[in-house]
Amino acid sequence: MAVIVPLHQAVAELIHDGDTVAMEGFTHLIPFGAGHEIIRQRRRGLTLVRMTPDVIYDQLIGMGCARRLVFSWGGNPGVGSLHRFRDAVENGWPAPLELEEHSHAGMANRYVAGASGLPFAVLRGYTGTDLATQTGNIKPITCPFTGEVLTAVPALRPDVAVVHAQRADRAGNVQLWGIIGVQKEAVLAAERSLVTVEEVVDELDPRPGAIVLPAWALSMVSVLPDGSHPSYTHGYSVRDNDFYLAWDAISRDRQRFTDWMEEHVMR
Amino acid sequence: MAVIVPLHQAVAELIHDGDTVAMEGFTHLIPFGAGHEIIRQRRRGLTLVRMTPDVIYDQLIGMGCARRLVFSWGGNPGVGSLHRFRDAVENGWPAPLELEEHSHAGMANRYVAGASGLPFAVLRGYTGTDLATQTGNIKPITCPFTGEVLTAVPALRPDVAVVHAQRADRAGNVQLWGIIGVQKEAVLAAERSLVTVEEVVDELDPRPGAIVLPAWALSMVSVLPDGSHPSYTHGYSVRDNDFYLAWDAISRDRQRFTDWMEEHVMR
Amino acid sequence: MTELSTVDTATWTADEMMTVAAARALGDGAVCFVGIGLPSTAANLARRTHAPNLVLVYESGTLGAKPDFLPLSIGDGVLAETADSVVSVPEVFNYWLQPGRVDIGFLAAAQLDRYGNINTTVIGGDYANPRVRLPGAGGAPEIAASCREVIVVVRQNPRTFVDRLDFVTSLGYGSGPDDRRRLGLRGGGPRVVITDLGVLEPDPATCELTLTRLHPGATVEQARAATGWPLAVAAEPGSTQPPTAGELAVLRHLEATKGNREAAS
Amino acid sequence: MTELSTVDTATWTADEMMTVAAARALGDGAVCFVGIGLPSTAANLARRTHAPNLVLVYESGTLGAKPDFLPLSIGDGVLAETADSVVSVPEVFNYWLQPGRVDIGFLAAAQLDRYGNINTTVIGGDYANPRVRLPGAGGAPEIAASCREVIVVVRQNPRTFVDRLDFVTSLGYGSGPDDRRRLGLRGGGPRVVITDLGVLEPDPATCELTLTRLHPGATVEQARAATGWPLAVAAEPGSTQPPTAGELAVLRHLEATKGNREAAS
Repeated sequence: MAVIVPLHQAVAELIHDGDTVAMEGFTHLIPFGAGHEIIRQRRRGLTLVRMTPDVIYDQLIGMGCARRLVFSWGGNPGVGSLHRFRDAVENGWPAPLELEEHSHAGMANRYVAGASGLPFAVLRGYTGTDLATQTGNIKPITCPFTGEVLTAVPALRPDVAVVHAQRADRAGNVQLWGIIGVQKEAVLAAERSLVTVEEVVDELDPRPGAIVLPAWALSMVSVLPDGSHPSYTHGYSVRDNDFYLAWDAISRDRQRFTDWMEEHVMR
Repeated sequence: MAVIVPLHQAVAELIHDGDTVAMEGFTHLIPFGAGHEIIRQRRRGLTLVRMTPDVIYDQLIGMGCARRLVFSWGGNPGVGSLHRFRDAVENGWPAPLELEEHSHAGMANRYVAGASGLPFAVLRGYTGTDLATQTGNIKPITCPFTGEVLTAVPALRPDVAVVHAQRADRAGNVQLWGIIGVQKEAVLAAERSLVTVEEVVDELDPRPGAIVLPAWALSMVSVLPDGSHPSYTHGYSVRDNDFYLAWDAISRDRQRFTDWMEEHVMR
Repeated sequence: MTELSTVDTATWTADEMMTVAAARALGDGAVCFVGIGLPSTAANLARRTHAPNLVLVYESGTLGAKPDFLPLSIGDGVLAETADSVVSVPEVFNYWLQPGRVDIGFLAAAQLDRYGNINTTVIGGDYANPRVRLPGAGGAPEIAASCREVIVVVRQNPRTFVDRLDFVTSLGYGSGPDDRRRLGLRGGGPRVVITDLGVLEPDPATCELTLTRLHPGATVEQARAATGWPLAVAAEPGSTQPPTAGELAVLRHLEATKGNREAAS
Repeated sequence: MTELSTVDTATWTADEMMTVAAARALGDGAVCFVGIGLPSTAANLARRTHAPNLVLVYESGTLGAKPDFLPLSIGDGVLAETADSVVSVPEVFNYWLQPGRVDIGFLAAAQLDRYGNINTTVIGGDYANPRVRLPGAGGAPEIAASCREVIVVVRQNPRTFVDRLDFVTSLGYGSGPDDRRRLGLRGGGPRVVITDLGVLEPDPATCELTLTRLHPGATVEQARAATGWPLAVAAEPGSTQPPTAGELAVLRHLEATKGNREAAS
């Protein structure tokens, strides 16, 4: 049953060194604020899971929080490379980063399997590609009825899922709308969960396209207005594209990156 | 791409003798009107698929339309038995009815597999029950990662899915809300589809809880106000529980059933 | 709402006693997978008495429904209108039931054996040519498999409490204490069987259903006579507290306004 | 909207030509799986010129998005606001892409070989220690596998058009005409590769990409020089019609108002 607590407390209690952490949000609702708190609390050795590691994972990787990345597309959307991600993979800075790489369809289905309490998912995916040569987590599976060979991927079961949402009620039920991505699946797949919200309201009046994550399926909720910036929260903020563009230059240089993080995140 | 046509034309063009037909609607939005048109057009040899065959399937079975039933719960909800279903199974009247029987979870996942273009689905289901002894369509499957044994069921791929919905726009996009059941999956699993709607409107303004079936995923839409009666259409009608209660007596006796159908459906 | 002072608390029906006993078995805050009929009545009774935070999940996909009158079917509009969330039927089974997020599942039975296994499929004859064709499995096999615990509510008589099921639709403890683990089932199985005569609970060692409590007026002899196998009886069976005036008032109001939006207070 | 008379139709960039050629490849009413960047621009250009009923599906789960200005990312709010339906990411891949409901998928490439296979993962070194780490697969492997046909849009140069990929991220025709069938892929594979120099299409017999059309000003020699394998050339390559004034006007307006809700007309 969800409890509503301050962010620093939620991160301190839910996320430990060495945990597998999935921070989700498909362009929309990326939990930047929670990610920054993880960086401030100097977590180490995390396995970071995310379909589209973008600037928040670039920051976590560059600040040395991550040991391993499980992902399907690692770029700065519409801009180009994630330089801290590349520096870690290409040059091992600030530490080597182990990769487990999938396709979007594979990752999405791995979350679905996790949310469904199944050990694996089946899809038509990866066929003919080299992706399966780099991980043991992509295997053939034969349909017991037709004999057709498909692809199996194991369930994702993060220790913690972190997402951002529009709002919660006082009981900790969470409501989100707009592009909903894979957040419900990530939360339900995880052992523990943290949802940051723009605000707490008395009543979650129904809204078109909204989904509700019931309080009894969540661990902690923290109020964090603008907690998705520079991503956005539909109905509350717009995507700060200038920041995404600016990140390219900030993140190209190790020192400039470190200075920026000290200035804008650490203090 | 959906075309909007009169019901008699839609049924004549989409549903043929011997077809596998899935009419879905979980208590809510049961497509009674379309079912009656199928009876009036005297379709024969149908394989009827439905999680909860209720009064509409009792009527189709009693009128001799069905050869086979694929289902997970065959009763008159809150009332008791489906007497025409029982008479067919217990006594072969008006014709023997072959059964393929599943659990709700199994049927729901069979539709999901069909909608997903997969030949089978995996679930934790049927374990320790006698259901698997009566059909070859429940088989064990081993997780290629953990070795755990789960259950596989084949995809449902009906020739036609028939559902009822609140409304469509003039392009044939369909909107439904309230209890949404397994209708999207049934429509997407089927080769062809027919949606009856309460009305056609200029604009499908967004509504809380509503889902949209895009016109490009549908075959035909027919306008049929109150087409779910005695089931109901959230926002348009309420469930006619008196009818469900009355059906128990009407359907117990073969002659009374036949007379009732002649009087209320056939003419 | 019926005035408390007008409730006849001296008499109640066996169904009322069963429903009250079932309601009492639901702890506040529990997540409960509710079928229509007695389980829905019991869950709504509990929510209006000792368990205001009971979470009702109906297999129609309504999570956290808070109906202000008793629904007539598992898919009544009032469930969608009052739910925290309405999800698809595949979602309710795959994301909510299957992973073990539901604390308590309710099951009924046409036949029940000493290990709490249940038949709701066919009686007599064989499967293809049964004497009686019952509705079938519905959600029961996976409710029985996946809920943290199961409550079975069923009238006790020799036709129902049988030595051997004609068909196993939903698994209780199989043929003994190790079967659920061996089969990989994650839920705990039947915690309690509530009948019109009393309450049966699985023996901690053997999992055999044992009469542990009698409702007011019922006797061990009655229970034995109503059971198609040699019934195990606890050394000192307890006694169910009779329905309170408050429970009966709420229950009768719920029943009287069933399906009646206008009459709901 | 820019006045037609003010559009300089005498000059255009190679990217404009690519985008216009890609837009023209989209038939009206087609369902198109759209990535951000040039594909999104081309699809929105097509929807505003010859294909008003083009259905845009973005992998963020927006089905039938009708943005009134160019989105900056695949998940911009305007896509959700204007979509016929917003579904979850698992749903867009499982219910919409995987079963083959999408007519046309767009792909880009960091490396492309003669059979239309694509690399967007690593360049140089080996997988664990690459010279250049690219973003990776994203939705591409399943777009390549499942769409009825694929359009690849990529600038033609020897670094990109390589004899042998460093990594196969998304399959074109594998090593020849039978591979897709043998692997059980349901989509048709790359129908056309649109570059800044011209258009390549798979040979009907061998599936090898063949230069079938040149953009205005480009030559076969340029195309050969820009290709890292001995390029097959059609007997008589056609010529792409230059962008029309109308196409350029719409395209430049779209680009000028990208991400700008207020500037959209």
